[in-house]
Amino acid sequence: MIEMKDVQKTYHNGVTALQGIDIKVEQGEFVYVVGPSGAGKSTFIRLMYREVKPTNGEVLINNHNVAKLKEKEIPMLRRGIGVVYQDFKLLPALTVYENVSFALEVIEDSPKKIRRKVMDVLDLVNLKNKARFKPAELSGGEQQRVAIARAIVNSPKVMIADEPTGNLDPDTSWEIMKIFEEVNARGTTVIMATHSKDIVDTLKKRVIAIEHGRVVRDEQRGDYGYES
Amino acid sequence: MIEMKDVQKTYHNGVTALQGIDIKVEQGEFVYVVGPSGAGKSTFIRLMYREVKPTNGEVLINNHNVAKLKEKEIPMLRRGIGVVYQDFKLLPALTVYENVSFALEVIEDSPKKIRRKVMDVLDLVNLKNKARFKPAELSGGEQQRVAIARAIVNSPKVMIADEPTGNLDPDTSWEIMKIFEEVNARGTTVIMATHSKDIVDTLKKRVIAIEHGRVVRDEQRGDYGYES
Amino acid sequence: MNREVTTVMKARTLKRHLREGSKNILRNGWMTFASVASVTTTLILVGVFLVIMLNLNEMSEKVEEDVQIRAFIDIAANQEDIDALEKEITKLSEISTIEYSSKEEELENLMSSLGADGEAMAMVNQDNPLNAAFIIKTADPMDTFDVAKKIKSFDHVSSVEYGNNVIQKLFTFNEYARYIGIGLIAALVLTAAFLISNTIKITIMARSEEIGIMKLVGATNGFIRWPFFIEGLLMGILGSIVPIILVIGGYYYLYENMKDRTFVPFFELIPFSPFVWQVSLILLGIGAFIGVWGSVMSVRKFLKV
Amino acid sequence: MNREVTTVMKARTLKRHLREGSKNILRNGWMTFASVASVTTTLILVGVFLVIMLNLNEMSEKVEEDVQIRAFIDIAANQEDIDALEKEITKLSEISTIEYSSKEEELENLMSSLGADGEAMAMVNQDNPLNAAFIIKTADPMDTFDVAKKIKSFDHVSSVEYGNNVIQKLFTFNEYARYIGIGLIAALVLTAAFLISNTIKITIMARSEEIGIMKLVGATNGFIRWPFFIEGLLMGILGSIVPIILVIGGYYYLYENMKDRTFVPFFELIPFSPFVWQVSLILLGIGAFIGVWGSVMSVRKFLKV
Ligand SMILES: Nc1ncnc2c1ncn2[C@@H]1O[C@H](COP(=O)(O)OP(=O)(O)OP(=O)(O)O)[C@@H](O)[C@H]1O
Ligand SMILES: Nc1ncnc2c1ncn2[C@@H]1O[C@H](COP(=O)(O)OP(=O)(O)OP(=O)(O)O)[C@@H](O)[C@H]1O
Ligand SMILES: [Mg+2]
Ligand SMILES: [Mg+2]
Repeated sequence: MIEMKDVQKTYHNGVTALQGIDIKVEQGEFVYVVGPSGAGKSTFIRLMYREVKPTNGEVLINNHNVAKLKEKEIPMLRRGIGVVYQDFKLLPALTVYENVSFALEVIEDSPKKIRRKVMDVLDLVNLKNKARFKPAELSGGEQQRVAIARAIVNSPKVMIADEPTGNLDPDTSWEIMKIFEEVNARGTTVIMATHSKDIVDTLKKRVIAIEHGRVVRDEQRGDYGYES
Repeated sequence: MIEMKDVQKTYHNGVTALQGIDIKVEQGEFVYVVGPSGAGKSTFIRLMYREVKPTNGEVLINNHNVAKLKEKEIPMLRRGIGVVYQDFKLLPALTVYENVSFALEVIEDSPKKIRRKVMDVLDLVNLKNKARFKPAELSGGEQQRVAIARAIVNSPKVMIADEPTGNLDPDTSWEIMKIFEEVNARGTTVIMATHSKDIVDTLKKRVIAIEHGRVVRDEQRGDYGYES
Repeated sequence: MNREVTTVMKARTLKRHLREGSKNILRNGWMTFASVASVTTTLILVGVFLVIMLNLNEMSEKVEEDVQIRAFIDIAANQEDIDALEKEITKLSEISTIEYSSKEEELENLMSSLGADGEAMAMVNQDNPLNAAFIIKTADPMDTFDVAKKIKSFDHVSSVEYGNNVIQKLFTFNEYARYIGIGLIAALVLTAAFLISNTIKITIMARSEEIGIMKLVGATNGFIRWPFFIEGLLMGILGSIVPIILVIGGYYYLYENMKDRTFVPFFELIPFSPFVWQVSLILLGIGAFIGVWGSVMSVRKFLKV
Repeated sequence: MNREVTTVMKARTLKRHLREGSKNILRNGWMTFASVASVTTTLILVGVFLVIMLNLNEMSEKVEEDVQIRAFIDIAANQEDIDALEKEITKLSEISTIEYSSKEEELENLMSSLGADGEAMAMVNQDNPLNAAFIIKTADPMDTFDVAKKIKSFDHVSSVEYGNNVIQKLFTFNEYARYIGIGLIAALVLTAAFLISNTIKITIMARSEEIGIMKLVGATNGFIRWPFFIEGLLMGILGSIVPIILVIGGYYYLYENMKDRTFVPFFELIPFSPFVWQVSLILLGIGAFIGVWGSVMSVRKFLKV
């Protein structure tokens, strides 16, 4: 389903963030991506929805080479992937509600459906009462939950989350993980970059460890693996 | 040294983020601020360097009422407080080096001293080799470390950190905590909002727990206290 | 998953774009205000200029229409010769009117135009030394010189005159002034276009990050562009309201105050209606067009994310 | 800790501001470019206008200077009367020159100004019906009417004339045109000022978050404002380069091409130097001033964080 063949990514400033990446993730898997700060986790994730293009090698989604997608096909790719960005990437001028509904307006859902889906998902992340607030009026953890809501609202086939619990307290983090597991149970592939040893070691899943831009470990039901 | 007397903060949108806050922090203390997402930790912290003004009550720094500072006195207050913002607040147009040196240029340090201090502190957070990069070219964790470097570069009397390890792996987090302890050992008051149960429970310090805008616990050598 | 996005828009999506476009006007309050203010200022300038230039043009055309050719007929010419000459002149395609003026009429004319000198000369009336003449007007005053030259070569024409020196100077002067005027208007409209779209470009630049986020969330270029299109249109229209009001009000005031005081003969304003409506329409058109053009062009740059 | 920040700046800090201000020009590449482009366009417009208006003004002044009063002397007046009249006229403070013109000179004058008609009248020379006259010029052409009226009331003045009808019309026309011109220039400069500062304001608005961050890190308002001041100054200067080059080059071309072709007598350009240098200086001044003013004013708004 998602496959990388000998992928290398060198940014325009000459930093090689990834190299020699060969990985395959099947539909419905749940994968943790772990590794130290600056290892290349976010870059690894960005390749999948083509925020960045690989410098070398191939990234295949459903056997389509992502790098070769035509300009017009990219929106379609991205609509199939829900992403929680490490820096949230909320639209500052829009309210919480509008931020989440944007993902549905893009696929031209009916206003009625949009309303129901958005309220449901805001309820799920416990932000129903902040629907009319702007991102700047939210706490860090609240913003992160809006980003999560937007990522799952249109029931994507793939869900990618970059450090989705970095600004959340442990209790809330577990609630979010419960949501991710439910989403995964419905058949969605979940790929999650995280620094949370607690989560990785408790909810055992496949673990891909990246260090200095290379995959150094790839275990089913692995653990976080770094000593604290 | 830092004192809040019956402080209440209601944002312009009507959300009361804090109320009835009575707290005193002595010079040289190390304080964790914990609590669930949206509890009011960041607001509590923002009051100290006057990013926000209290709606009611008094915030005293060295017995000066922060709310009553004249416009011209505010820069002086802020220069004495190093802050790691939850959302980093790096200047996007400046390089890593320039972002850190900015805090020293503001106090009109000599160029030589600036250079030495900045390189030292970048070395400390392990970013010497990224000194010429722009924030957008850094990973989340690297940006966070730049924010930390800027906060400590001018050896402030008080250091405030809002979730400073949220985007860091456990190893790096511990390195940062070591730095904080050193800073604290040199007499700097450290106030740190965090969600890291690991850190709070391991490096035992004073813990202030905030829930729904109220201080619900204030213990010396407390622990994180929330079940995970 | 890799299908292309269909390009046919659902009605509800168009509605969404209209709503978003209008909302953006409010959301980006300060920026919008600054953009609209730019449009307003520029269009006021264009409006004032248009009114002045069009009026000056009208006036100078009127002055020029007064320019007539006076072809003096040889004293030796008999009635037959005169008739033949008239026919010949009438054949010239540039001619609009031709009129015969006898010796006596000519003298009277000269005397009245001379004022004091003329009165003094009244005594020489009996000795009238002047010739009869044809007074000719051309359809296009610009042809005056050519026609005069042609007529001069005809038989029985002793000499040809067209206006006196000053009028002639004024004529050339007017011609230049008009070219300059047209040039200025064109330059002004182009500058306005550039300035407005430049302002809008900057406001959109400030939102380039937002556009990037929209693309990441799966929005097509068209989806992103539409609200900007609406926003640009609205900004252009909003920006042209004040200039239009000023032009209408100002011209009304001016016109009402000037129409009775024709202290200078050719200083007469173009009638209020439909002139102001036409100018208003031009301003609205420039505003709307440039608003749309400025924003759509600027968005394009950021769609290549 | 609560001392006020001292306001005396260290030399190295000024150096730092100069460096930062210049760097910002590059850092905000696109925005700067857009701002500078706005300044450039606006100043080109102002420059072209200035040159045209100043020239037209000069020309119309020249035309007016040609306006002279002709006071015809009573035929009955003897030499003594004439001398007395001359003294009386000379006493008027508005007068700049006075000249006597005999009957014969007057006739010659009339004949040459009449062209063909004049020749025809050569035969009536012996019967010269005209009066002798004083030809008077006023220091300020605007005084012509007043002076003429006064002279008319003097003894032995049979009648007074000042220019013929068309010149008189032109006169009034020029006066209006000049007011309009001055009004337009003023409006244009103000508009330019507004547009430029507006553009700069938007670019700074886009950086309001940065300004907020700087304040949080402990920067004083002055510290933040300085680089913006330098940046505004540089943008203003950069923006005036192209307009200045265009004005100098364009005027040089025009002047060189026009100076030999004086096909219209009063259509004569103001000499190249020092005129263009003055205009260039004005443009540079407007650019620099507005650049600084625009950015400093805009920053102010965001310093209240
Ligand atoms: N847009 C960019 N341009 C240039 N270099 C970049 C860019 N993004 C990341 N890098 C560099 O690539 C490397 C890997 O970055 P990446 O964001 O993938 O790390 P990460 O594993 O996500 O780290 P973290 O845990 O801190 O988020 C880093 O060294 C970083 O400096
Ligand atoms: N600028 C603001 N304007 C309006 N409301 C705000 C603003 N900042 C925060 N709030 C509200 O105040 C409450 C407390 O926010 P605060 O940022 O202090 O929480 P927090 O404890 O830091 O949470 P987190 O752990 O998620 O960062 C939240 O409900 C939030 O919605
Ligand atoms: Mg990352
Ligand atoms: Mg917070």
